[in-house]
Parts: sequence; structure tokens; C-alpha cells
Amino acid sequence: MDNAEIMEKSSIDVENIRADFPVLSKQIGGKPFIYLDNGATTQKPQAVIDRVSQFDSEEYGTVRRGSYRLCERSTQLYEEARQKVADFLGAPTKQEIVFTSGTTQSINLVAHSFGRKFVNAGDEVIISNIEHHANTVPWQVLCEEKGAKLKVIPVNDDGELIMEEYDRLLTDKTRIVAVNHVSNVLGTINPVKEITVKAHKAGAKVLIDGAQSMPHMKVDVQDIGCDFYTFSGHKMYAPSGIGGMFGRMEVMETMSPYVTGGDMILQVTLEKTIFAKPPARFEAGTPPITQVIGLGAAIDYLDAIGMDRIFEYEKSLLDYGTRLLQEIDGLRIIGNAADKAAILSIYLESAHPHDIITMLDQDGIALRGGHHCAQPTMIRFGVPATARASMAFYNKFEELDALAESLRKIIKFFS
Amino acid sequence: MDNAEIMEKSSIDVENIRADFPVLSKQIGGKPFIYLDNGATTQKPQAVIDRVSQFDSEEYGTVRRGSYRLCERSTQLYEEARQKVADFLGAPTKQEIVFTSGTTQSINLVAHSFGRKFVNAGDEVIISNIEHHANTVPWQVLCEEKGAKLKVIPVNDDGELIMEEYDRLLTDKTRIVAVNHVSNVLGTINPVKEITVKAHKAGAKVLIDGAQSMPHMKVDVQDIGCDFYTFSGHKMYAPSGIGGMFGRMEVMETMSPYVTGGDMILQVTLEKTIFAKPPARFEAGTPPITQVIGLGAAIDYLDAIGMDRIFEYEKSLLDYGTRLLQEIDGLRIIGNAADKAAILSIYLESAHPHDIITMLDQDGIALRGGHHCAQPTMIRFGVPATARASMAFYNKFEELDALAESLRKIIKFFS
Amino acid sequence: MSYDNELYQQVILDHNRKPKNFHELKNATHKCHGINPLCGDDITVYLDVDEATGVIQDISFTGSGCAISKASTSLMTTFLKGKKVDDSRVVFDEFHKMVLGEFDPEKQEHHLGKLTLFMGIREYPSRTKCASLAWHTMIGALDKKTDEVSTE
Amino acid sequence: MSYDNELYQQVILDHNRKPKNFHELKNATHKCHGINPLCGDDITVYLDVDEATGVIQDISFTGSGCAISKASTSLMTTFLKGKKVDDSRVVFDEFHKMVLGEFDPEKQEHHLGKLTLFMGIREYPSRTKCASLAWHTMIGALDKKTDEVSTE
Ligand SMILES: Cc1ncc(COP(=O)(O)O)c(C=O)c1O
Ligand SMILES: Cc1ncc(COP(=O)(O)O)c(C=O)c1O
Repeated sequence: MDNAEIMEKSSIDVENIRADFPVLSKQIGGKPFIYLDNGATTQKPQAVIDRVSQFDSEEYGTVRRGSYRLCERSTQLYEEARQKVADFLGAPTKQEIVFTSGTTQSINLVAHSFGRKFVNAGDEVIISNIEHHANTVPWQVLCEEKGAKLKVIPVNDDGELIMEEYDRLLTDKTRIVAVNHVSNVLGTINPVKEITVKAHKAGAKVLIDGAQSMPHMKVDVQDIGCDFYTFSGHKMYAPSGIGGMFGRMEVMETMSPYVTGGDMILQVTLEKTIFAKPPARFEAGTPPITQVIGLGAAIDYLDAIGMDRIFEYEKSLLDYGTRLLQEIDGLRIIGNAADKAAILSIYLESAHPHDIITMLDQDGIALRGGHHCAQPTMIRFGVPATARASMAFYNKFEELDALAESLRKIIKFFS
Repeated sequence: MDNAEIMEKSSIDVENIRADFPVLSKQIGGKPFIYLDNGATTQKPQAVIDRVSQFDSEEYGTVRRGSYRLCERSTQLYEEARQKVADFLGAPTKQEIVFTSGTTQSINLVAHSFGRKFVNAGDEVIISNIEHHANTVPWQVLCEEKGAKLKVIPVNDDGELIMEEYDRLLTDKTRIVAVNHVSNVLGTINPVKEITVKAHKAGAKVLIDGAQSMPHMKVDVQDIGCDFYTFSGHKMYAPSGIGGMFGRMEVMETMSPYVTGGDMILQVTLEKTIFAKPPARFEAGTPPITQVIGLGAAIDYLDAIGMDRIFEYEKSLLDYGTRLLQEIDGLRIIGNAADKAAILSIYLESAHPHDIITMLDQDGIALRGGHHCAQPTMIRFGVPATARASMAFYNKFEELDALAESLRKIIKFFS
Repeated sequence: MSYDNELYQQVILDHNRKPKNFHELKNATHKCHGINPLCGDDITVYLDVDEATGVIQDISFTGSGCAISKASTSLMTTFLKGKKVDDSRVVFDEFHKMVLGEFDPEKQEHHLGKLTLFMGIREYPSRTKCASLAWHTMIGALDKKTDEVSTE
Repeated sequence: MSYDNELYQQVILDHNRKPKNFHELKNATHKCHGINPLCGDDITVYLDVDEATGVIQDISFTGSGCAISKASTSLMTTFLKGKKVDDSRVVFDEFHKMVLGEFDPEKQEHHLGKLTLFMGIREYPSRTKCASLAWHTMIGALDKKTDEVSTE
């Protein structure tokens, strides 16, 4: 299929979709704004913005503890949003969805409440070489504290996990395997089901970091079989300040609390405290109420389009963009996995990534430059940083044309 | 001063203020909505609601890591909001303001990052008998883990801390004293400056839980002299999902990270990690960006009215309400501190608090019933629960008339 | 909300003030202790069931709690006395669904009699447990599965 | 944003491609190593100052980094060669304030010459350090306070 054919087969009416996102009609320095930093955070559709302001204007009340009607209603809406997340992820029950402030908090929760309880001296934790710092540092800290060993699944030059190495790393000392579903730098879609099956066979639990997958593809945690699946709302068109995770009830019930305080306890005396069942056990204090409601609205919005269609369209953006960039001399795409999400990590021989970002910005194009909170991945590929184009279903083929043109100009400038 | 005089001297044009809060013109079951659960959470002014939706519509971008202009701008707005919080609290520098998801998270941060490092076996932690669970459970957990001792400042029958007992509790083993500025159940305003001076003399650090004070009075952390001052945005007319704390730089610099992940590190390799300076050290992951902007807008709104005026007006609401309730037979006000914020905890001999709440609700009046996440306080006063009216500057004297009338009706009903 | 839906009607207040069958039953064939930790409701239900006929010959309760839980338990005892065990299970089911808002006695055929008084509680999900605690405890006693039920 | 403000002008690109004074200075009287850990910019500035006259007789640099930092360092060396130490401090101050947006050479009297080229960086606060690293390092060398400066 060439690029003309790819465009033709597009499964999405992108102009209609773009009209839902007010920021996308913005101009930047007199040029149309091209937002390609969706891996960092996504823009919000009007439906989410409106739901948030309507809720705060008319329906805002605290949740779980009040028994006047305003509160009963906000609690109901809050729990409905939990059900929406459960359905979106294919979780068996809504009690297996815990709300947190984001992926970072979710992974820290697991590293603390599962890790500090079940990982001991001599035990092992496995991550991969292409993890975000959020899925690296908490495990480093845990292993250091416990005298456990952190093992790392290596990747091949295309950025794919080397599964034979994974097989060798797994032992009966492995307590947990924590890998992302999609790498935020390389776009690699990891074989999370296979990883889970093997880990379970070895007696280890599995955390899948879904920050970059949940917004872009249909996810079914029961099919994957994982014990934890973490996500951030702000990367899936929901407000900032909200995220969460799926956790298998059976596993969560064995875990101690993480953050402690109000609403996660059954009883507190000055001598002792009895903790509530999950998910309440892990939701201490007043939660991000409005943001949970906004997350529910974002899921409704995504469901209306359909995750399969979104995946298909973004895949066509990826194919289109890859083809364009491959034609540019002096440009290297870092990450060429066979199974890949719509992320293009770009390295130019002639220009420093930070210069690329600033120059692209002067053409109205927003990309992120840097190590993308994944320094070990940068080290693996021998580059200090990359410029990353990460796409969403509101991006257009024409925007990738503009990116390619701007990159050519930059290369010319700098050489 | 009688109640007519109190009303006369009111420092606030309450109808004008009420017009700023869309939810306050709501009807509930055909009756005007009377919201008196401000201790749980506060309603949002239009200025905050609009700022949030405008930011999400036009200016939303990730912070700190991007270097395209959208991001530079959102980072700038984010840091401006930090400065607003610093100014609002009288903090010396904005680097001493850490954003978290709320008070609960802030206290957990200190219990972890300060506590786990500096509190050891045999050491002591002091709290009071009138703390929220958020300022009780984290210290219980810490002390249990470390083999340290949790000591509790008792209160007299009016709900005031017994300072002579505090003097006796303080020893050279005390590592930290953690008390609230205002009790969420009793309204007691604690002598936080005196508490701090004495603790510092004993060599202990001081955390003041400002969840119930910062929204209602002028706070000056330098005058108090405390090392930490924690707060929740949702209790101060800002969006849910955001909070934070002031932490003295000198103390924060000695502390280890709490939540780990992206943006709080200078460098991560698979072997080790170098952590950033505060506040970044304590702000792992993508923060609640929009909510920080909303918090800034809430502070602007409060500043425009003036915290001193707010305090004065709420004090007149308290005096007015106290007088009304004291006249009701069979009603007991729990908490009668000389120095008191606008909170009235009500106990009826004839009716269970949960019944009171439901019946009040049928008159359109929203109060919270229960133990208010302060079970040790309930035990101290020998009641299982109370009905709490907690006021804000948008409440009216007439609303307290309605409350008193409804309570009389309930007492009649149940006896 | 119309006045009809108001929860605290005279009957409920009366039962709260002067609960019926509020005593221990020495010769109980079945008994169970039920608690609602969030509200502090704490009751024990006693039943005297004739094994041959399956008739609830006597039923009583002790304990403390909010008005809703006390009135609900009191009304339950007056309602079930003399009824068959099988029928009481049907009523439990209807009552339970009614307070959760899953069964509407105004639209569907029912066997609830004046128990429909508790319909208004649908609007207060956090309080449905106050109304249904009595019923869960009664079923717990009949099933003899457990000596204690909790709504948490 | 008008074209005038665009940052990557020919001069900057030229200095990036072919930096001036890009070598070690064996007989340096002052030298300092500067790093910007976030960007990875890493430079060393060498100065040969005549103690008697206070004149910077020679100045050079080595290292690597982004185009802004390389061009800024290169331009700084050409600009300062032959200037007095005292004057270089004045220029440092103006330059530093300009990139932070606190000094506007279009409106205020200045001594920046063609260094105003870097004015556009005001719009990119995260990149001001790229432009000012050279200057901080130069001052570090003159002050001999430290062997290394870091922008973090
Ligand atoms: C005194 C006090 N401390 C702490 C908290 C906990 O605040 P949050 O639930 O916002 O974390 C509250 C509010 O519930 C409170 O009133
Ligand atoms: C794969 C991956 N994991 C974790 C994170 C951290 O998410 P957050 O910053 O929302 O906590 C990110 C995003 O930055 C990510 O891309």
C-alpha cells in the first residue's frame, strides 16, 4: 500500500473529530497548530470539558461519606465512572478498579503495597530495557531497600523485547514482572499476554503499564491475564489529575494500604486501625472527584468512536509517517518493532533534538525532545535524546507531511 | 452583641458572592439548597470553573519537559500558580511549595520522606486527640513500623488542647509534632505558633495540617514557624484533585523522595538514580496540571475578597449560629473552644446523626453526619457521631435560621 | 421530591420511638446478630419457627441503631409474625430490591404491604443498609449459615 | 511571533556549524567547566587575561551541546576577545537578563551588539540555559570560585 492508498482507506472522518477538540483549531505564531505530543499528554474534547464544568457548576459534592442527596448523587456518578473504566478494560468487577492520580502513583502503589510485602531479600523483580522511569525507579528503590535483584529484559535493535532472554530471566525467585504494554519512546507493542502466561507459570505476578496503550487500542485485562494494569487519564483525553489501575481482587486483598488516612479504614482508634476492602483500601482521602467524572466522559467519547477504529486509523498514520520519514537522508527512526503503536522517535545526525523541537515549534509543530523519562532506553540505543512524534486519532496525514517538510528544512539548515 | 447586631455588622455582601457560585442557586426537592458541608468540600466559583475550561480548551499542555511554546506557556502558568500559593501562605520562596493530590497525600509524603528517615526505634511522634484520620493513621503506621511511640495531646471538655500536657509530652526524643490548625469536627483553632516554638525548642520538627484553616483565615507560615503546612484545594474553592504543602527548604533538602518516577530525577540508569531538588523531588509524574491552574484562580478569587474579611464574616456566622442552637433543648454543641472557626458539631439526645442528616436533607439542608474521619475525637467526647454544620463565606444568616428550625422539627418528630 | 416519598413518616417515627417485639426470645429456634459498621447499627433478630408447618410463630429483636434501622426491624417483626418462612424469603427479596431501586411496588405486583413505606430510601443509597439490615439478619438466622452478618 | 524573533538565524547556524575559537587554550589564566544536565550541554571555557590591564587577550572553548549553546559560546568568545573583564561582567548581566525576558535591548540602552540575536529565546524559558551556559561558565572562570558550574 502506498501513502495515497493509506489515506484513501482511512477509517475516521478526521475533520469531524477535530471539531470536537477546541485547541486543534488554534494558530501558533500565525501557523496552524500541529500537536504531535500525545505521548506526553492528550488534548480534551469539548464533551469532557463541558462535563467537568457542568459537574462543578451543578452536581459537585463529596463522595462516599455524605448522605444528603447532592452527595448520594455525586457518589453514584463517581461509582458509575468506575464501572465505565471496568468495562473499558474488560475487568470482571468495578471493585477491581482503583483510582489514583496517575500511572506513576499506581505503579508506586503496587511497588509499595505488593512489593514491600512480598518481595524479600534474594527475590527478583523483572522489568524491561524500554520502560518509563515510572516503571523503573519504584522497582529500583524497592529492590535496593529489600536486597532484591532487579533484572532487565533486553531489546533487539528494532526495539523488541528478546523473549528468549525473558525466559532465561524468569526463575522461581521472580516475584513480579513489570513491563509496559506500549513503549512511550519506541512505540513497541509488547507481547503482554505471553509475558503474563510465562510469569504466572513461574509463580510471579504481573504489572502491565498501560499508560500508552489504553488510549490507543482495545484492552482486555482478562484476556491478558495480568494482575495489575495501570493508566493515566490525561493521556486518554480525560482531565489531568486522575488515573488508576485494574488490580485483581484476589491479589489486592492480600495487599497492605499505601497512602493512609480517611475513607480507607473501617475503624480508627488511637491504638489501632482496621482497613477497608479494595478499592477503598487504596483510595485514602478525598479523591479527584470531578476528574473521575471527566474520565467517565472521556471513555464515553472513546467508546462512541470505537477503540478498534481508533487503533486502525492511528496505525495508518504510523505507516504513512514512517514511509515519509524513511525517505529523509540523515534521519534515523529509533524503534522499528513489527508490532508498533503510532509513535515515531526521530534522530537526526545533524541536529540536536532540542534544536529540532524549537525549530519545529517555529513551524507550529509540537513534538517532544529529550529522553522521554526513559534514559535506559536512550543508553541502549546510543543516543542522548530523540525528537518524538506521538499521534492521536485527531491527527491528519497532512500534519505528517508538514512534519516531514519541516524536518527536511532543519536538516538543510544545520548541514 | 445579639443576633440582629451581628447581622448588621456583616462584612460581606453575601448575595453578590453567592451569585459567583452557580450551585448555590439550585433547588433541592423544591426547596432552596442550603450547603453547610464546607468542611468536607467547598463549591466552586464561576471564575474557577471558567479558568479550568478555558485552560483545557486553549492552553493545555504538559509541564516542565516540553520545549515547544504551548508547553513553555503551561509550565509558566503552572509555576505562577506555585508562586500564588507561596504568597498566599507567606512562604519565603515558591520552591518551598510542593503540589500533591491533597492533604492526605501531603501528610503521607512527610510521614514517609521525613518520618522513615528521621524517626527511629524509641523516638516519639506527637499528634493530638482531635486530628483527622489523615493526620493519625500515617503516624500510627510509621510508629508501628519503626518501633517509635505515638503520643497524643489531650483536650479539655471544650475541645481545646491542654497545653500543660503538651509540655509534658515533649521530650528530646520527639522527632515531629503533627497537629491541625483547625479541627474539622470541633472547629478549635489550635495555638500553632506556640506549639511550634516549643517543639523546635525540644528539637522536633512541626507539621501543621491546614486543611480546615487555609480556606478560612489568613495564614503566615513564617510567622507560625512550622516546617510543613499541608492543604487541600477542594476545600478552598479550587478543583478537586489538587493540594499541596509548604515545606521548609532546609528540611525538605534532607528528605528522600516519596513517590518515584519521571520528572523527579536528574538521571536514571538501570543501576542508579540521582534525585532532583525540591520541589521537583516530590512531584513525580505528570502533575494535576489543570487543577493547579484552577487552584491559582481560586487563590485570586479569595485574595480579591480578602482572607481577613472572610474570617470576620465566618466568625459572625459562627456566633450567630451558636446562639441559635444553644437555645434549642436537647441539643448539644460538641466543641466550644474560645478560639473557634465556623464549625458546629451537633448532637441530639433524641435522634441518631444519620437520621438528622437525612431529615435535614428533606428540607434542602446539607450537613455531614458521622465521625468525620475523626473517630478518636468521637471517643473522647463519648458520642458515636455528630451532625456537622461547617460554614463558608457564601453562607447566610437566614440559612442558619432554617437549620435551627429544621432541627427543632426533628427533635419534635423524634420525641 | 414529592411529600409522598418522604422517608420519616409517622409510622416509622412511632416504630422508632416504641419498637414492637423489642426483647430477647428465650425459646428462639433461630437467631442472628447483624451489624452495619459504618452507621453503628447493631441488632439481634430472634425467631421461633414451627418446623412442621414452617410458620414463624414468634419473632423479636434487640439492639440499637438509627431510626430507619430500628423502625425497619420493628416493622419487619410485626409483618412476619405468623407468616411462612418461604413467604418471608419472597418478601425479603422484594424489600431488598425495592430499597435498591430495582423493584418498584408502585408499578409491579408485590407482597410488601405497608413495608412500601421504606420506598423513599431509594434516594439515599448510603442508607439502604439501615433499612435492609433487619432483613439480612433475619435471613441469616433462618439460614443458620452464620451467627453474624455485616453489611460491609 | 514575527519572523524577526525567530531564533535560528543564519549567524547562529554558522557559528554552530563552524564555531570560532573552538580549541583548548594552553596558556589559559582562567578556565571553567560548565554543564547543563537536562540538555547534556557540556563546555569548557578558557581565558587568557592580562592581569595588569584587565584585558581578555584570548578566549576559547571546547565541548559539545545543542546549536544554541554552541553558537552562544562561539559568539561570546568573538565578542569578548579584547574586551575588559569589567565590561564582560556588564555584558553578562545584560545578556542574562535579556534571555530571561527581564531586559529588553529594543527598548533599553545596551552593550550587547549582535548578541541580541538571542533575544528570541525569551519565548522558550526551558532553553534559556542553553544560551546562558557559556556566560555562566565564563564568569565562573573569572571568579575562580569553582572549577565547575551547572545550570541545575
Ligand atoms: C483537618 C483535616 N485534615 C485532613 C483532611 C483530609 O483532606 P483530603 O481528604 O483532602 O486529603 C481533612 C478533610 O477531610 C481535614 O478536615
Ligand atoms: C509508558 C509510560 N509509563 C508511565 C508514564 C507516567 O505517567 P504519568 O506521568 O501520567 O504518571 C508515562 C507517561 O509519561 C508513560 O508513557
